Parts: sequence; structure tokens; C-alpha cells
Amino acid sequence: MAVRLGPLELKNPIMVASGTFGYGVEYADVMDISAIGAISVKGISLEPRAGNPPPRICETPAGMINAIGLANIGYDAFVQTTLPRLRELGATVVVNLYGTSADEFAELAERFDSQEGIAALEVNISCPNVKAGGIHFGVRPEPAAAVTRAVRERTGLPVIVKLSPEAVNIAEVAKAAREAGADALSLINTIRGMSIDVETRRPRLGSVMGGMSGPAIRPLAVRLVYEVHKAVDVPLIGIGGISCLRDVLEFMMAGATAVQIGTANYTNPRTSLEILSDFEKYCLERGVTPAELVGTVKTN
Amino acid sequence: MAVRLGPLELKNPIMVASGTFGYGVEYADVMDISAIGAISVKGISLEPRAGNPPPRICETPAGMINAIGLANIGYDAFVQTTLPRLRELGATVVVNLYGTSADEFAELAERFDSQEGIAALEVNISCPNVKAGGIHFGVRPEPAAAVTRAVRERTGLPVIVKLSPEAVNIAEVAKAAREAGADALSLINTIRGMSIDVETRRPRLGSVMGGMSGPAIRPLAVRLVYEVHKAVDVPLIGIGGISCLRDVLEFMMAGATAVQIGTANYTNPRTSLEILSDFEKYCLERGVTPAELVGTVKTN
Amino acid sequence: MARVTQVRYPEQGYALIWFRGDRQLAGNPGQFVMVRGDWGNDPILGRAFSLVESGEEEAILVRVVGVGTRRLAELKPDDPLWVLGPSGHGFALPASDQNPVLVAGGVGIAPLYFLAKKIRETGGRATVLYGARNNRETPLAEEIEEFADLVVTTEDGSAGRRGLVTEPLAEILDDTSVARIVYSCGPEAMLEAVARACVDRQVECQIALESPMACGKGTCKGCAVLAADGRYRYVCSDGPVFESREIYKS
Amino acid sequence: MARVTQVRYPEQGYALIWFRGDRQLAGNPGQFVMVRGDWGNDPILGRAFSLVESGEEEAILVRVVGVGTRRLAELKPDDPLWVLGPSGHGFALPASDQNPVLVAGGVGIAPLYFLAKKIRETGGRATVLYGARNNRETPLAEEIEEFADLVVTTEDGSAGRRGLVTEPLAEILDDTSVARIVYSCGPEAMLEAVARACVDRQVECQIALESPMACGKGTCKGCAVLAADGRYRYVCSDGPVFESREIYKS
Ligand SMILES: Cc1cc2nc3c(=O)[nH]c(=O)nc-3n(C[C@H](O)[C@H](O)[C@H](O)COP(=O)(O)OP(=O)(O)OC[C@H]3O[C@@H](n4cnc5c(N)ncnc54)[C@H](O)[C@@H]3O)c2cc1C
Ligand SMILES: Cc1cc2nc3c(=O)[nH]c(=O)nc-3n(C[C@H](O)[C@H](O)[C@H](O)COP(=O)(O)OP(=O)(O)OC[C@H]3O[C@@H](n4cnc5c(N)ncnc54)[C@H](O)[C@@H]3O)c2cc1C
Ligand SMILES: Cc1cc2nc3c(=O)[nH]c(=O)nc-3n(C[C@H](O)[C@H](O)[C@H](O)COP(=O)(O)O)c2cc1C
Ligand SMILES: Cc1cc2nc3c(=O)[nH]c(=O)nc-3n(C[C@H](O)[C@H](O)[C@H](O)COP(=O)(O)O)c2cc1C
Ligand code: FES
Ligand code: FES
Repeated sequence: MAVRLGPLELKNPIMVASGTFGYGVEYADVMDISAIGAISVKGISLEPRAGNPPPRICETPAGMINAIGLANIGYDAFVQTTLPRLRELGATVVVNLYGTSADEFAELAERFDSQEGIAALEVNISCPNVKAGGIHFGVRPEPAAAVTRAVRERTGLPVIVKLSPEAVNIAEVAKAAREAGADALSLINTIRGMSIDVETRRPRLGSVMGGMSGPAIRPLAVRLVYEVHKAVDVPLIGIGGISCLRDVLEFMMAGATAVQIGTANYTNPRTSLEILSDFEKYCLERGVTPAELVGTVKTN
Repeated sequence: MAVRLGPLELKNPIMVASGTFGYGVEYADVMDISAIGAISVKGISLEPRAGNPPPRICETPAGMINAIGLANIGYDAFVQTTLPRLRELGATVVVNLYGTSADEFAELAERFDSQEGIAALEVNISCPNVKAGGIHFGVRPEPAAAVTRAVRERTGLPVIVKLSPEAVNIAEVAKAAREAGADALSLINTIRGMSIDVETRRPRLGSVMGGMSGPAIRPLAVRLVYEVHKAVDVPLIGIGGISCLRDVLEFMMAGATAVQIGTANYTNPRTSLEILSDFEKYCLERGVTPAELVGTVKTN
Repeated sequence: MARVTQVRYPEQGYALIWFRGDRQLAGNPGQFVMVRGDWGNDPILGRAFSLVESGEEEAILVRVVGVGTRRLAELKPDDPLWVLGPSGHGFALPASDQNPVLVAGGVGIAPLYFLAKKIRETGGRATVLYGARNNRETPLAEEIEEFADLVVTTEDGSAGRRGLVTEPLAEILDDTSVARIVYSCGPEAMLEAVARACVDRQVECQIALESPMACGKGTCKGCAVLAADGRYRYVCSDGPVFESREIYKS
Repeated sequence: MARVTQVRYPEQGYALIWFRGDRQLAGNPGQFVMVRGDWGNDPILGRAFSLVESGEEEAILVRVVGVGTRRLAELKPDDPLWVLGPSGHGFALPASDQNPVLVAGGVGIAPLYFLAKKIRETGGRATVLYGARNNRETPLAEEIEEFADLVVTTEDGSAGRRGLVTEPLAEILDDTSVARIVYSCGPEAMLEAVARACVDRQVECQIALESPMACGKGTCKGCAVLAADGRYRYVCSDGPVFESREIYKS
């Protein structure tokens, strides 16, 4: 079931998405987290972040909106206590990075470069829930390239750049990130939405808007994976509303080499492993390897 | 329940959205179509259009994707047979225009200008389902302004410009359309998505991609209405996944003066009238006029 | 709004659902209804089903294939049901000198059951050729024998004749001693084969098509199918029943 | 996956749901479970419910307020139920010299019912002050009297004392002849009033909070509440039970 994304080899293509599986260690008691293709941990910043004012989540039709604001324990606590535990548990770890400037991203990349037990870095240039940085880097090619280049220069680890559905032209951003040294691209992060409590006339999120995720955004995500796959020669990781084998196949046929499960982890943290088992059966029964599925949608 | 959108006065703010209610006349046997705030008819082009290859629709989580391709009977048939019937039935008619160039839009506008029984023109610069024109006009301010200006110069009817969620910056497009003479803006049209039948490995739509509509896109639509309302002083018509009174109130609080019901008509063509009756009750019980609700979300 | 009055499961994976609304639908064989239960946003669109009975009782036969049909099959008596229709053009009944042959593939039996019954009521008697994969996919077979002559074919031979339904059809049509008219509903490949068999022998053939639908009322333009003349037809408003020559090039 | 074993409707708009999984949850009073039925994409997230019983039987009390709770209330025996948990920190039981006073607002009775029962099992006896809008919103009132001293207050006087539940609380706390500990669960305004009453009289007070949740496991960081120190606490992992002083400034 192994797949290769440039220099990054994964034992299987089913990953879990950043922010939807904590640091992974929280689930060690209910499942074997080492069996997951890779765990993209909650976005890490140089300093701990408290996150946004509540309420931070609300549910919407076939999806949810979140405005967590990248609450995280920060670099130091992560490498001192969490990372060793992840190594112990045998997890394949992708570190999701969050900075407010290209320099901060680069600084994080350099620091993680010297840490053991990290399979790749995922550069989050697409978080809609923070004022500085965040999505702004992901909307246009130039800043996306600048952040990617800064990270690329400071690390020998495989670099994944995570794209935003709010990009003006996602293929151009993808191309720019690729040329600036990204080994793979992951997409999509959330798209901003808003919901109002009509009784109180207040937004249902403390920070007014938040990022939409879940099955509701899947057709959008599949479309963007397809577009980027056609336009740029780079391994892709498909994300957006995946909750079962069918969804995984859909993303792979659209052009993804691997996928990440996000919101579906909330209702069942074992989703990735259950899908993996279905996926293995599928490949066996049909006699295909994962790589043979990639980009096979027939659109002629 | 009357509302005013610049020069356009509607007896109530609950409209039906273009493409989701045919030409209106089809429903005359099951309901009183003259009671609807306004009927935005299926997009009309100068010549009849056959539309896209099937399949043209597929269902997605809490929504659907369509790639109808603006199949329509064309200007002549519409004014000769449909419009007289709509007048007879007492319907408030908004004509949704589709052209492949600013000139075509202008030509349509001029022709409709001399027709009786039209309350307003809605300029569809945001259809994702046609190769020429369509969404391209709606993505950036300049072409949006060009089309709006061309239409404005050739008609005395109120002009509504319909915006795309795929605009690079929707507030800028809104501003440009307003400055070019739009009396009101309607938003949102669909956002492009894709779905794949993993058994056949074919896209579930004949033209690969289509426009997402329904409750799934509602949080995106509410957010965009809120953003445009904050940025531009122009009456707005909110569209996207509305299926009940709560949704109408949400859009009005976000900044819409009126709303359009789209996909919800398919399951129940009477949705607009049922919501209208709930809306009247709401206004009566709370002692508010529709206008008093507009933009009242508290985001401080 | 209608209410479910009764649900039966003629086979695993099928549900026969009776319902009653404010008024009788008075639909004809080949007409369909758009149906939806009280299940929120998933799925949002109605689903099209041929009427199996209409009048004093309204019934549809649902084969479970996806999320919508699964939910429908879970309905219980008294559950609410939104029903639009009856819609579309049904089958034109046979002329008095035409012997009707009804060719059903799988759940395509639904409108043909209604048609066979109507033919019986108007004094005729239909021959029903009912093709299925196996003996667990022949709902309504027993019931239809009460008023029609039934020939079952299954691909695995577990019921009736082994093989495809087009084989007995060819035999019947080759006997040119009586005038025939063919009515068919089922998978596309079968419809095309049936249509070809009829064209070859210059027998009139009416087929009932399917297509994904949103409105079921001719307004969304979603249910297009490409016709023989290279133009589109709308299954919900031009059909679902067509002359086979209108759809398939000969 | 668990299965529903029994559903009862103690009042209109409430459902008491028993279920059984592969293993006993062995939860404690104040702990909660994330629960979801087999209903597709609408809604997608689980819903948090306090355990009303746990061990040989697992039960939750659901008040219907929205789409998720409506679907839960429609469940029937044998329906599948996904259950995550038990999660969070429950109530710390009273010390032997503390007389427990449990203050419930509406469906906040759920964890306090479990607590009162546990207190009885460990030899104590709780006083339960149960405030509701009216006599149709006091589920479990009868049952709780079997092992606790119950005082009901309703806003309209249709059951028990007319008024707010904080009134009998103040009276009890003003009698300083015995040591008390207060446990409370209910609407935020009530919790704050209860907390204030306790702070004023230097009585220990544990409150169970609510917040929208996605993961229920401390990982999504969605369930933040602002604490007295100006920092955030996570209801699912730091709570749902907190010392009232940790949350409310005095
Ligand atoms: C005129 C007409 C009459 C029909 N009569 C019957 C009947 O009597 N009994 C019966 O069991 N089925 C009938 N069907 C097919 C039935 O409508 C589909 O099986 C059903 O819509 C599938 O829904 P689902 O949610 O279970 O499947 P999903 O695959 O989850 O459906 C997803 C979407 O695809 C569309 N779709 C998928 N397959 C079909 C199909 N074969 N035809 C049309 N739309 C499809 C659905 O409308 C839906 O929007 C009829 C269809 C039409 C158009
Ligand atoms: C720790 C904890 C214990 C709870 N125990 C119980 C209990 O024993 N009995 C009971 O009836 N209810 C309890 N609740 C509240 C219950 O979770 C909500 O009423 C329920 O989630 C509402 O779901 P809905 O789909 O019906 O409502 P909707 O309004 O449609 O829900 C939409 C979203 O808002 C969130 N939400 C809305 N109201 C609340 C709320 N008050 N608390 C948390 N999330 C909310 C939901 O999680 C959901 O994501 C508890 C909540 C928490 C956090
Ligand atoms: C609560 C929440 C927190 C998230 N936090 C992060 C994050 O820290 N970094 C990041 O790159 N993406 C984050 N995401 C985005 C997800 O990784 C994923 O891209 C998105 O949710 C779409 O996938 P889904 O539909 O499967 O959830 C978060 C998503 C959610 C719902
Ligand atoms: C089948 C279909 C056809 C549509 N045709 C048109 C059209 O001709 N012109 C137009 O401006 N919008 C068209 N729309 C977009 C709708 O008017 C509306 O903007 C969109 O569906 C979002 O609203 P909803 O979520 O309520 O459906 C169409 C939508 C659907 C689903
Ligand atoms: S289903 Fe809408 S036109 Fe046929
Ligand atoms: S609900 Fe996810 S952290 Fe509390």
C-alpha cells in the first residue's frame, strides 16, 4: 500500500489532517496510531497560541465551520513532550507549520530539521482563522513561493505546501510553490463561511467567520485537486470531506497520490484505519496498486 | 412586506432564483405565482441554447452540482409566448440575461427594455457552466463593470448584477458593478465543483464540472453577502441554500434586502410562498419591517 | 404532504411503499412521482419513482441503490412523504388489435406492472417478459401473474428460463401471426436491445427512460437525454415514455 | 458501535435513551459521551450528553432542541449508536462531613441524577433543588425522589415552589449549621447565580459546563470557555466539571 510523494514514502496513502487529530497521542489509547499513513499534527507555531474567542465551532449543512485560531502548545512543548511520545508510538509524523511571516516559517523549519522522527513538514499558508499571515500567503503565487522558498532553504525534510481554496488561481499558486521547492502539495484547507444565530443576531462564531470543512466542501476539493493535477506535475494530497473509501477513490482518481481525513475523525477517530482496511481490500480485489489509481478519471 | 432595492420595489422580499423555477408559468397550476416577491426566470440568451451533454446534475452532500449550460428557449420564444402568459398571471418578472459578450448582454437589455411586464433585468456574469463569457465576466472588476455599463446604457429597467463566489475579490467586483450603474446586486451564483463515479471512473457530469448549490454552500453565501454589505452601499439580494425562514433571516441580518430561493424549489415548488407566510408572521409578531432586519447582525 | 400507509418488502433490497395524500393522484402507467421523506439535508433532492398503482391506492416499488432509496425503504406507516406529481407522459395503451408484450428488466417491472393491470382492466391481457439477474430480484412476479402471462428469465437460471429477456422477446416477435406492440422499462443496455429487436421487425415499441432529475417538472433542464435526431429530450416532461425510434437511431 | 436498548419519553420533548456497547463504559457522574446515530451527513458531528447511568446500564437524557437531538429522540430499540467516551472530568464526590446540595436547571438534571444516586450508594443523601420553567419540564423528578430529597421550583408555579431555584438554595446556604458542598448543572445564567451564592458564603461549588463540541477529546480546541484568569479552558478535557471559582470571577 506504500505510496511515494517525491522524497516522502508513506506506508499507505491514508493520512489524518492537521487540526482534526490533535497531536495524535491523544488517540493512542483507542487505536494503533502507527498504522496511519501519516499524522499531520495540529499546526505548530514558534510560541504557544491561546486561539480565538469562543464559540469556535458551529455545525452547518453536511459540514462545520471552525475558527480555532491555531491554538497550539508551541514549538518547545511539542518537541520536548509530544514528539518523543509520537516516536515511541511509532507514528509517522508530518508537522504542520504556522508562522506569521516567511521568516517565522523558515525559523520553524530549521528548528524541526534537527529533530528526529519527522517524516515531512506541511506548510500551512492557507489557514483562514488568523489575522496575520495565514490565508494571505496562499491566495497569490508570489507570497506562496516566498514562504516555500524560505522553508526549503532551511530544511532537508520533505516539504508539503498546503493550498487554499480561496486562491485566486490555485494552479498558479501550486506552480509557484512547486518551483520554489515544494515536494508535494496538500489541498484543500477550509474556505471561509459564516453563520448567524437569528435569535441573538450574533454570528455563531466568536470571530465572525470561520473555515468550512466536511462533506459539504468535497465537490469543491475534488475539483481543485483535478485542476492542479492537470496543470502541475507534483504529487498531491487530497483533503476535503473524506469519510469513506468511495471518497478516497474519488480524490485519487482526480489526481491525489494520498489523502487526509479531517472532520470525519471527530465522529470516529478510527475513520482513517477503517478506510485503510477497505482500501486494502479494494486494491487486492481489483489488483491495483494505489499509484495506479492516481489521476485515472476519464474526462474525454 | 414591501421592500425597495433602489428603483425596484417588490411586494415582498422572497424571490425565486433563476434556473430553479423555469419560466414560472410551469407552476401556475400548483400555486399562485403572482404572490412571489419576484420570479427570476431561467437565463435567456439571444438565440435558443440546447445546453450541455448529459448527465447534467448530480447530488452531493447537502447540495447538488449542475451543468445545465443555460439551456433556454431564447429571446424570441420567451417574449412571444412566455412573457405574455406571465403578464396574464400577474407575476413579477425579473429577466435573467445571458450573453457571451458585453455586446450581446447590451443587445438583450435593449430588446427587453421595450417589453412590458418586466420588473428588472438580472445580469448573469457568473454562470460557471458555459465556455464563452459566463463566469469570466464575474471574476474581476473590469469585465464586470464593462458588462454592467453596456447593459445600463441600453435600458431604463432596474439592473441587478449577479455575482460569482469565484470572484478574486467579491467586494471589488461589487463596487465596480455598482459604479458602472447596477441598481442592486444578487449573490451568490454557484461555485464550481466536481464529483466522480468511482465505478466507471467518469465524472458524474457530462461536462466534468458544474456549479454547487443548496444548503452546503449557505455559509459561504452568507459570508459573501456580509462582506459585500460592509464594503459597498448597494441593495443586495441574498442567494444560496435558503430553505426556511431561519435562512432568510440569516441572509437579511448579514445584509440582504431580499433573497432568492433556488435548489429548495425542486423538492417543493411552494417553498417561497411557505417561507413568505412564515416571514409575515415573524415580522408581525416581532413588530419589524423587512427593511429593519437588513444588516443587523451584531459583530462587535 | 402524503403519509405512508403501508410498506412491504417483496425481496431483500426492495420496498413496496403505499401512501395517501390529500387528493388521489389518478396517475397512469408510465407516469412517475418525485418523492422525499422528512430527513433534512441528506439527500436534498426528491427521487423519481414510477407509479405501481394509482387511484384508490398509490404505490411505488423502490429498489435500494443509494442513500435516498435506503431512507425510503426505512419508512414506516404514518411517516410523512412529500410527493410531486404524477408527472410525465405515460404509456399509450395498445390498440384493440395489438397484442401487448411488456419487457421488464429488474425494477423496470414497476410501471409495467401498472400497465399490465390497466390492460387487463380494459379487457386485454399482456404477456410480461421479466428479466432479472437471479430469483431474488423478481419482485411483483407472483402478483403480476394474476392478470398477465408471465415469462421470467434469470441470468443464473435460478428462476424461469436462463438467459436474457431479449431471447423470449425475439421468439415472440418472430411469430408474425399476430400484431404486437412492445412496452419496455429497465437498464439502458436492455432497452436498446429491445428497441433494436422491434425496429428490425417493424414492431411499435414504447420505452420508459431514467435520468437523474432535480425538478421532475420540466424546469431545471437537468434530465436531458440525447435523442436519435441529435437533439435533447427531457425525460420528465417529454417522457419518461418515448417511442423507441425517437431515442435510438436505427 | 453500541445499540439502543430502550427509549422512554419522560415528558414531551425529552427522551431517556438506554444503550449498550461492546464494553461497559463505567463512567462517573459529570462525565459525558459523544453520541451519533446512523443518519448520514446531516448532522455530521456527534452530540455531547451527560451520563445519567453507567455500568450495567448506560443512559442519557436528551432534550430536543435542534436537528441532532430530534433525530436522537426518534431512535428505536436496536438502532445503532456511535458512542465516544466516557470523557472529561466528573464531579468529585463530597467529603463525609459535607452535605451535598445539587442544583439543577432543566435538563441539567441529567448528571446530577447520576451524582445523587452515587451519593446515596456511598451512604450519603443529597438535597436536589430542581428548577424548571413549568411542570412539563421536570423529567426524572419522580425517580430522583427515591434516593434524594427533592425541592422543585417552577417559574410559573405549576409544580413545587414558584420562582427560581436560587431562592431555596440561598435559604439552605444561609443555614450555616451544617457544612455544604454545591453541585450544579444548567443554563449559564443559573450557574453564574449559583456560583455567586456559593462564593458569597464561602461554600465549595462544582459546576458542569456546556459548549459546542466537535471531538469531545481535547484535540480540536473547539470547546473553549473563558475562565476567571482570562485564559481558556476546554470543556471536554479540562471539564466539563469545574470549581466555580475557576470560571467565574468573584
Ligand atoms: C422516471 C423515473 C422513474 C423511476 N422509477 C423507479 C422505480 O419505479 N423504482 C426504482 O427503484 N427506481 C426508479 N427510478 C430510479 C430511481 O429514481 C433511482 O434509483 C434513485 O433516484 C436513486 O437514488 P439514491 O439516492 O438511492 O441513489 P444515489 O445513487 O445515491 O443517487 C444520487 C443521485 O443520482 C440520481 N440517480 C442515480 N441513479 C439514478 C437512476 N438510475 N435514475 C435516475 N436517477 C438516478 C438520483 O436522482 C440522485 O440525485 C426511476 C427513475 C426515473 C427517472
Ligand atoms: C458536556 C456536555 C453535556 C451535555 N449533556 C446534555 C444532556 O445530558 N442532555 C441534553 O439534552 N443536552 C446535553 N448537552 C447539550 C447538548 O449537547 C446539545 O443540546 C445538543 O448538542 C444540541 O444538538 P442539536 O443538534 O439538537 O441542536 P443544534 O442547535 O441543531 O446544534 C447545532 C450545534 O450546536 C451545538 N450546540 C448547540 N447547543 C449546545 C449546547 N447547549 N451545548 C453544547 N453544544 C451545543 C451542537 O453541538 C451542534 O454542533 C450537553 C452538552 C455538553 C457540552
Ligand atoms: C477544527 C479544525 C482545525 C483545523 N486546524 C488546522 C491546522 O491547524 N492546520 C491546517 O493546516 N489545517 C487545519 N484544519 C484544516 C484541515 O486540516 C482540513 O484541511 C480541512 O478541515 C478540510 O478537510 P475535512 O473536510 O476532511 O475536514 C483544521 C480543520 C478543522 C475542522
Ligand atoms: C439547475 C440550476 C440552474 C441554474 N440556472 C441559472 C441561470 O440560468 N442563471 C443564473 O443566474 N443562475 C442560475 N442558477 C443559479 C441559481 O440561481 C442560484 O444562484 C444558485 O443555485 C444558488 O442558490 P441555491 O443554493 O438556493 O440553489 C442555477 C442553479 C441551478 C441549481
Ligand atoms: S428533472 Fe428538471 S427538467 Fe426534467
Ligand atoms: S470538543 Fe474538541 S477540544 Fe473539546
